[in-house]
Amino acid sequence: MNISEKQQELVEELELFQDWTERYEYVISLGKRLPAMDGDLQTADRLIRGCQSQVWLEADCLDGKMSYLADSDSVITKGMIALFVRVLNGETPEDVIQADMSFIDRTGLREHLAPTRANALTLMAAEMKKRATSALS
Amino acid sequence: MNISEKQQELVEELELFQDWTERYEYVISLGKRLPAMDGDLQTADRLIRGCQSQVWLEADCLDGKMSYLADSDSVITKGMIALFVRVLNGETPEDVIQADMSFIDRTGLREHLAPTRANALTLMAAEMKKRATSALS
Amino acid sequence: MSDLDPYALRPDFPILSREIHGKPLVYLDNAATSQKPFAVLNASRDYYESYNSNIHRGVHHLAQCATAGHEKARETIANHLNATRPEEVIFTSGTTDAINIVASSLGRSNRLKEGDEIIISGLEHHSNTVPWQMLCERLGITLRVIPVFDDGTLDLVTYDSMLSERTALVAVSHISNAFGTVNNVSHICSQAEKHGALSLIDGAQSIPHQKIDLKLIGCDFYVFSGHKVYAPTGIGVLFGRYDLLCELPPPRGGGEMIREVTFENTTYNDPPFKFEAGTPNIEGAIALAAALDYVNNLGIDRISAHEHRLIQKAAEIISALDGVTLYGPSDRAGALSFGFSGIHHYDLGTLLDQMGFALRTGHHCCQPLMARFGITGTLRASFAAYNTTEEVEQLGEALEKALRMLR
Amino acid sequence: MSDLDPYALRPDFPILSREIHGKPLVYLDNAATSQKPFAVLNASRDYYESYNSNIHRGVHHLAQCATAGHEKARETIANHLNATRPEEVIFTSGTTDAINIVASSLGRSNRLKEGDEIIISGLEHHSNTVPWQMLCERLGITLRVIPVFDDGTLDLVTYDSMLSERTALVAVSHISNAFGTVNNVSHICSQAEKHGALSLIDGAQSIPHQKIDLKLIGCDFYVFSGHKVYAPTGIGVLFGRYDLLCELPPPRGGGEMIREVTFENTTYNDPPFKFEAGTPNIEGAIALAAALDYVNNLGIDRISAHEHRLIQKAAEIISALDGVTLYGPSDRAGALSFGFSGIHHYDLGTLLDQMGFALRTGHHCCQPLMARFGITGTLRASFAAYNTTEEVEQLGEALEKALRMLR
Ligand SMILES: Cc1ncc(COP(=O)(O)O)c(C=O)c1O
Ligand SMILES: Cc1ncc(COP(=O)(O)O)c(C=O)c1O
Repeated sequence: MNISEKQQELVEELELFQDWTERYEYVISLGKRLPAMDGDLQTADRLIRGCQSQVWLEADCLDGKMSYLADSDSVITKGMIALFVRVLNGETPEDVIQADMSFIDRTGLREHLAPTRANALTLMAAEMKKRATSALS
Repeated sequence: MNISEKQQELVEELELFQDWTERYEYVISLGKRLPAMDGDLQTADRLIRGCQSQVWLEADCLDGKMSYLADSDSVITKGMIALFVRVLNGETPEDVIQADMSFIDRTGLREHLAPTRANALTLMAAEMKKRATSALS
Repeated sequence: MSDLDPYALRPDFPILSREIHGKPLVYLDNAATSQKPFAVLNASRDYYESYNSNIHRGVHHLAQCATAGHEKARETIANHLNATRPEEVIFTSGTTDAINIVASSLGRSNRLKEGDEIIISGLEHHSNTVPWQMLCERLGITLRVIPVFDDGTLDLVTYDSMLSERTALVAVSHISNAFGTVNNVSHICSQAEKHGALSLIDGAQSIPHQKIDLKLIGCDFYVFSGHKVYAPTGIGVLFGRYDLLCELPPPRGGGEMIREVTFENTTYNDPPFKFEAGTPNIEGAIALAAALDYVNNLGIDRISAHEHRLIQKAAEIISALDGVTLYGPSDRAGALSFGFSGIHHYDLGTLLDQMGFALRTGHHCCQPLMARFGITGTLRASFAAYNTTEEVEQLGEALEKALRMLR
Repeated sequence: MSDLDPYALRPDFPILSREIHGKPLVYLDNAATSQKPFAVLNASRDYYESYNSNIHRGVHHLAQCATAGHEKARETIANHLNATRPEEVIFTSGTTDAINIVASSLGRSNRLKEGDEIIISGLEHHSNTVPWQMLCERLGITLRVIPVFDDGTLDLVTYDSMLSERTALVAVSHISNAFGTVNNVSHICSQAEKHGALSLIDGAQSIPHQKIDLKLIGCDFYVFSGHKVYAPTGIGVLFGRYDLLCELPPPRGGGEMIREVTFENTTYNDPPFKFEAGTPNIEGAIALAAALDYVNNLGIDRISAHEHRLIQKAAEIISALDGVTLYGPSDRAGALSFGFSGIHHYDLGTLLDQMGFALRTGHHCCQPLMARFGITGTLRASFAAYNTTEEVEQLGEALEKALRMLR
């Protein structure tokens, strides 16, 4: 599956949920399942400061494929990051840089997303692309 | 006539006017008739600063009777001062000090008097009494 | 004294019938800002529909009505606070503005000199912290901080020992917005006075919840925001002792605050005008007076008692939840702060929002206090006259549901 | 462009149907403050009835709506002014507040040093005079004043020669509130820039009467009050060039304006928040945006043209009266100032008030300008979109009657 196919899959998965409770429970479960980042890695240079929650992002490029590791002190934020990680992990830096990350708008999540969270996601996507750019140079 | 008789006379005079135009015209005419104070006398120590207009007050005590001289750059203010001068001139300092100067409330003027003017009148009355007190000591 | 019936007064607040995400709004963010009753909204509206005009110096009727309304509002507020005279009430745009006015005026006075000390407490809002930090930095003055005990109360024994002839000012909140701690301000002020120091009480959180008697508090300055006591945003009050106001230099220049201006030399007006440069928030002043009238009609003591019942009930329900920590002492007022181990307050707040609850999460503009307790923030429920026991019970249920989802 | 029909918009302003002393109100005191249309009153009301909440950092729905409304207002204002970005718009409580913020921030920056000069003009309002006097006194800086010609215009040749590398700032009004003089602000700003000086334009009287394009004016700061442009009291704007706002130190401390607070060290937020300490006037910002929307719906150019016709007509009628002096140049905007020999403006204003006319009398917070012309004050008629030619004619008749009474 390429990036946009993975995005479409996620959109369809999330559309299955009718009410906000289930949708949030799903995001929370994604957050819980995303492996915790090693405490040592939670350093200032890996920190993306959100409004109220903190996000740490670590990226690597192995054999020309991006590999992201992320964590957050907020499990809901972490769940949403998990969506991004799932979509971008294993893709080439070029594909990551060109990816349209607005698929979140097509999930049922948007309407329940506080602007502060939405903002954090935008920052997150930008940061993930930045890491892909660094991997190229 | 004593002070309160003079006040009563003024109240009755002013009550004759039915509309504000006539009442103001009367006050203005009083203002015009009150003799202008000598320019030399318009000094800072004789100045009572009103909100927008200026009032100069000079007082003397001759043979135990108060004699006031007053002027203003506003003819309406001067007309109102004229009412006070008429009431207090020729009275003993003791009578001036004890005079109830709220008779203005009983004239039809009050309702047409801006609070700033009313305030100026209150200041004026206080100042006239102060001069009477000085005359005693 | 009959109990306050919140159901009887809820219809006064149009916003309370709103729905959020399809659920009835449960507004428990009153420490951030209160909702407004019709009495206040109508006072604002009536001002603009009947007598709006710029005040002072105006010879025409509307200017006189607006001036009278504005000065009447000052009187209402002075009476509400038991100030000595209306001229002690200065209109500001809020608590923060009021504190900055004092800081700026003191900074220009000859009351402060290098080596002096300003004392604040570890409970303070950033608004009662940063202006003093900035002033201290500019003037080479030291900022000292009254320590906070683990129960969220102030260590007043240490405070007493911190005071000396170097102390120029003590600035402390009456009630902590973060933890609901009620400080012993009359002690704090009288001790300050003994050492010749000035005192400023940040009343942002006490004005809505308690009877304020400035004579009993004994402070030199008392500040609050209208928007936290049922009045609009953009209006606040700085009370200052009259002789101090006469002595202190004006912090800002402009219209109204002057007596006479020439390019060579300008003389200033008397208080309160000396401290009110420019066209004031006339509407806001009038609406604030209407808000205090509203409070007094309900009865501030009845409001206090009602809120006390709510907060006690909330503490009882929430303390029974798994993994909870409640912050602050048990006799808190206005606000209840809490957290759950392993759960981010932001996540809880997000889920509660989905259920129609408005609570504040985070550091509540008290980062040093959060650092003191080793936390990044709390969840805070804060109360007003219109909140009900039912809402508190619903909050308990909503928290249980949200915790189930997050665990 | 069709002519503005004031009769069509008068019903938007509830106060205009009022009677004063039994006569219909003729409101010609718009330079002091404007009246408010329903569109503005409803925006305020709607805010409190639907989405009032404290802004920023709030996780709940109302806080998000209020934040969005507040920031949307900032955008509307930035667009109206043709600013480069919304972050250049700082909310203040008014023009005076905005000027004091700039003065205070500059005073704490390293942009000013002893021996520097600040230039203002002889036309300035006390609000654009006193803050600079106070700053000059504190910092040992010299205040210089652009002279005013007999026709009430500025002597810009002298201005050009006053500029030097010592000039730190030029602060001039766009339109004089006392005389209606329209200053050549783009010349003033570009000359200042050539000498490396900052420029501040006091737009209190231009925002209601003219299209404002900050790119054309070329100033570093532009300030105005909401209440003079159909918005409520207690809200104003400081526009500042973004890079300057980044560079300058924050003038006041409190919530919102910080990034991180510890007792040892505090870091500040980015503009605009760095300059907005404390809870802002959220309602005011939203209502101000509604007022600018209202103005733009009418069309600012149509308003300008309409007001120009009124002021020309008024000048024509009044100049025909016996013993009159008209102040200011013939192409004035917004306000018409005049006086009659041997007659006190206060007396005229008083009699006009009895006839239902609201005009301002006195020094209009421009005492140095009055001194320059050897007068204690003037009578000032000032205009808004809702004034009519009929009102101007009635003013002429009322003046004749009042003059007859006084002479
Ligand atoms: C030219 C000018 N500058 C400044 C001001 C002061 O505005 P505000 O009183 O709203 O702060 C005014 C208002 O009278 C004005 O006309
Ligand atoms: C204790 C305390 N002080 C100061 C403030 C600041 O008030 P404002 O933002 O209205 O200026 C607040 C409001 O959050 C507060 O709770």
